[in-house]
Amino acid sequence: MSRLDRWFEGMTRQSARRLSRRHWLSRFGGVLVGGAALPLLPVARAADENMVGADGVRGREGDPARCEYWRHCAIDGFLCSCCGGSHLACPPGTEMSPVTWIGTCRNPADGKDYIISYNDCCGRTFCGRCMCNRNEGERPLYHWYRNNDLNWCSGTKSQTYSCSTAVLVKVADEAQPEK
Amino acid sequence: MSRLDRWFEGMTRQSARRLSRRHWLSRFGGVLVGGAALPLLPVARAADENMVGADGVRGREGDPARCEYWRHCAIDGFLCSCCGGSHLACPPGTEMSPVTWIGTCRNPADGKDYIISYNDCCGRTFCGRCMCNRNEGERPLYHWYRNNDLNWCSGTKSQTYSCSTAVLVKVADEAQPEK
Amino acid sequence: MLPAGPHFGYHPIMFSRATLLAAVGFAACLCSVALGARAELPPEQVGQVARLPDAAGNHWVWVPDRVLRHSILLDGDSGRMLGAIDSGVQITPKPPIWSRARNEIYSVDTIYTRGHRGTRQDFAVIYDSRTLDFKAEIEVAPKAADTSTGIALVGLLDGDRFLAVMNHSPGASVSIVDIEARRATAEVQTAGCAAVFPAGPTRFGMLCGDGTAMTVHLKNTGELDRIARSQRFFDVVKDPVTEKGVRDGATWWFASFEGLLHEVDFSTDAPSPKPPWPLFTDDEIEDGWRIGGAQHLAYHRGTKRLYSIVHRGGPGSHKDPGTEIWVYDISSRTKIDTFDAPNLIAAFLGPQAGFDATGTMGKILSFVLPNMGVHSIAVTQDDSPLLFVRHADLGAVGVLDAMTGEHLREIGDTGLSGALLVVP
Amino acid sequence: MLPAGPHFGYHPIMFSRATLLAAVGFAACLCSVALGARAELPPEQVGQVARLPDAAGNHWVWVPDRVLRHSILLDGDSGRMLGAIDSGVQITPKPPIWSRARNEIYSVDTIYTRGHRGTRQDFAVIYDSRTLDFKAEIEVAPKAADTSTGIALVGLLDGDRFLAVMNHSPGASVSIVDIEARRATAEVQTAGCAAVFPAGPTRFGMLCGDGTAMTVHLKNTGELDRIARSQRFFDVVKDPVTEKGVRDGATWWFASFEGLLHEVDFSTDAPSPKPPWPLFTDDEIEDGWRIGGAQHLAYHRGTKRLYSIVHRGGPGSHKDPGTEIWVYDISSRTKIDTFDAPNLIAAFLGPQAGFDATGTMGKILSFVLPNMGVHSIAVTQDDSPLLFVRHADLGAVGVLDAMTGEHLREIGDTGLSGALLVVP
Repeated sequence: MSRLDRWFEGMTRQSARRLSRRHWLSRFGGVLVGGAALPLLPVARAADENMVGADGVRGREGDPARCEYWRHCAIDGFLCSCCGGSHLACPPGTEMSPVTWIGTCRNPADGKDYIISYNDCCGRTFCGRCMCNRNEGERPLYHWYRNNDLNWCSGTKSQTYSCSTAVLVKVADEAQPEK
Repeated sequence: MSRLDRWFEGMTRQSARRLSRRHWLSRFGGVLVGGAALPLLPVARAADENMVGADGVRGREGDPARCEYWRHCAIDGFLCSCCGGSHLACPPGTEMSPVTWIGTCRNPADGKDYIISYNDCCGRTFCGRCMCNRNEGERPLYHWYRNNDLNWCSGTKSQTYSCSTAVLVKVADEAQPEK
Repeated sequence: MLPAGPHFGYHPIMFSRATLLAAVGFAACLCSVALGARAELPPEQVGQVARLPDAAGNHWVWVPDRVLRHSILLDGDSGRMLGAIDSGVQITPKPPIWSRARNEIYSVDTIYTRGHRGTRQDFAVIYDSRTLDFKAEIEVAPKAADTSTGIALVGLLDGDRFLAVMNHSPGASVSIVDIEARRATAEVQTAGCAAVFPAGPTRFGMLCGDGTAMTVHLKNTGELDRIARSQRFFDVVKDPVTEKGVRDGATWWFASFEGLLHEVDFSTDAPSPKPPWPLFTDDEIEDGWRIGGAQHLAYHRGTKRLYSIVHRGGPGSHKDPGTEIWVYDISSRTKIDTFDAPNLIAAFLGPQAGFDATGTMGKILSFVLPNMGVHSIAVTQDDSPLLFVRHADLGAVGVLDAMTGEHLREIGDTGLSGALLVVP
Repeated sequence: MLPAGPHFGYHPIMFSRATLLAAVGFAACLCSVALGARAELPPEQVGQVARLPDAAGNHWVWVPDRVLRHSILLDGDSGRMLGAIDSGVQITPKPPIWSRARNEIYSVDTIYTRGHRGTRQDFAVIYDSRTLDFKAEIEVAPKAADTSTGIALVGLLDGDRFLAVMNHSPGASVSIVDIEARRATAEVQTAGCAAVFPAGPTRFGMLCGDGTAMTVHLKNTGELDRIARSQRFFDVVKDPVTEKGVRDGATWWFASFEGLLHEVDFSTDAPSPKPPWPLFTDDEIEDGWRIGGAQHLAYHRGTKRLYSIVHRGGPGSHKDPGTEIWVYDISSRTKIDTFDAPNLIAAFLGPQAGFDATGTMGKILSFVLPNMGVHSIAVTQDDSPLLFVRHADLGAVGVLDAMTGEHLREIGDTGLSGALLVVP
């Protein structure tokens, strides 16, 4: 098999693995978040050059605009960092939902587990960028606050879903209870 | 270069040529219309087996569910034949627009030029299948009845666009005047 | 709307292969005559609109799409699209529900008075199932739950009179709609429980966050009669059951993350769970086999066959697609077959890249590109059932013989994104 | 809405590279301290919402999407998305129009009162350009024209007071909206003419089906003053001009299918067309070079440079994308440069397939996969202008140095489908 074959197959294999972890709308999202745009950004460069990014975490796990960001362990949606906001702020013109689901994610920099609140940004239609779905400790619909399938735009003026944030609430008393 | 390379490159080259002729929404349309579904249909089989299809035309040029169908020489939209209708009938639940743009297409079976009326089917959102765009004799916006960019859902209850038909009006007095 | 004309071959009423073949033959001879005579093709009638047959086909399936905001109806035999029902503005359209008794289709839609702005309103919208024309709308509480799967959020109870709509605002409740009276009759408070599992003309089940199940009993008026809870039968933290259950009468089956199949009988006052049994042997668990996907279970009542999408993965992989579908006989509680999920990449790329997915290029791609597996399955309930499969991110639907697992066909160009497959 | 917090680095106000670098440095040192002290990360504030800078950036561009039904705003320097404005239900969103004078954004939307059903209503919607919050809506005649490009359908006249909206129902007319008074002031009958080409505070041009141009003059009240027609200057059948014109003051340029550039001066009472000049030499025409695409022309006022997407093709290829962009000096009427359109396939596939489009895999794909070319271009009007390019079916935007043609970057993951690129 020629090198091109291997390149091509490698690409598709990798892509398939990624895709298999992707979720709804990821057709125009992407697991290695942000695609062509991000490498131009200092933060992404930080990742590539293995510099220390947000929260003092090295590489992609420290980059809030990538699916691998350590806080994204139970997220499902478009990353607001790619939509005009950040992992802490909604894009202009949207409203952050006061209620949401949570995850318990370990910060590789300090080895501590933190409660992460994935508040949705609401009032505009799908951002459509940087789709990311991870389900560590995610639970079915009846276990509301651990479920990431739900449209959590509740208690907002509009319930249209645009993107999701990853806000640090506090240190977790215990590691992710749900396996 | 291995055979796989050539296949792959051939595929993408071909695809690129096709894509370059495609128009809006063709991301989920397709120039070889209908994709995997059609070859299971007698009409499509007719095409593959080079049997005579509609209007007595052989192969794909005789298949109303393919972009190559001879009547589609100036169409732009989803083919109703792939959406629950046909080249003459709108899908259930939609309404055919009484006004429309026209094309002048040559029937390869009898060598005659016919006026084709591409009435839009309206009242449902994008069908999303069998996108097809050809612009033989197509003209800019100010030349209304020869323009296929316009949403021609006018004089219908709703102006949401679903798909387009290709109804034969009459023999043309002259060949396509617009080049 | 004008009635459908006499046109052959493409008329949805005539989607049977036989008729189509006849049609083609007819067209062919017509033309040869025409050609012989060198006659012009005759002018054609404008304004025709297709109709569906009076009765829904056995091999039809709804395919909802999150981005196109509609559900398309496909014929699994011909691979053709028959029509579509639009949805409102939400993450996932709630799939249309077919009432054979009333020849109606029900769709619960969330809309905003200004498109993406304005005031939210929710409606149970009623369509004629033969023309797909709008018939009526019933306003419901503007808080219908919206999820990325759309599974188990709306249920039409037996008898086709009462529609149960799950609410999340963020408090949980269920709205009851009387289809006959065309009005909402009740809002049942269901704190701590979720999803709607129809189990009779006036009852439906739910799953609860404390590891119990609940039965909601309605009066004949559609008002709440009473609520009854089961004992705790699963551990929400250690090994929860998914809400993607399958039904036979008043019995529902739910699979747990770790592969236990729980049977719950909703025919009694309170739900009575039966002891669960394992879908995987210790060796299979050792090898990492797990359930997973979106709509990962399907059930054929006639043969009591359970279909389950499986993959190899660890904790947190419960939404991953699977490349195998394991078939179980529910009565004997044994695995009886293993189906391979089709590789849908060629069917997905073909229409976009401009090649025939069933031709050489399709075969090459299916060989070169790894199988991404499927997230969802659905089985028809007739005697020669079809198994439909779908990957949430590929615009293609696979059609298998549900008895043999044979890959019958792939239907391409079926949209952009969505997890559900619903047999009318 | 809460004000944006003090958070660094991701705040849209701070999208300059310098600030971002500073931000990263800041974050880095903060953390090393934190790590040194082994302190926990502090709780963070919920409810922050980003704002845009008070003034629009020179290198921003709107990218409308037909399927997602919104237009996203991109920063061509950082490649970041800054925000989005939703549209209504139509084939193509009409691109948002920016008023620097009023710090407002205007979007003409078509909606239906029940989402995809109900009564049609059209609105000129007003947003605050710093918060992107909804401010007001002005109802207009429910017949705004809708096309697959969205080009030249709405125009904000100089002075930012009057908005002209092209109607098609199917009769042609133009609705005039007074943004100051927040009301529609007139509907001008424009039978036989189409598109809106602003040419002053109270005038705009149109192109007509008889090969003429027309100027619509308004009174200061926004009512129709008079209409004036030019003589016939192009042949609609033999060699029509496209409606994708470019502007400098009261002058508009239009290219014909066969490659003649027509200049029309709308500063006089009636439009005065100048003699056209050829964009192609006989040899180039011999080689099959033609104009083509969707938004196939762009113009930089400061340097009087005209950018034109070209391809090799025949009649009927006037909507085909091109792999080359030819640069002309309008004053000397000479071709001065040739830019290669970037191959956007890697930038488009990268985010979907999970590889870094700027890495090895991206380079391989760009090499292996043929360049599909671009349908649309737009140039910024500052002194170091950027040229944005787009293929209608690839979710990626290319950014070129408009002076040198250097490929600066490709922005991926920018949507699904659309032909327009609009510099605010």
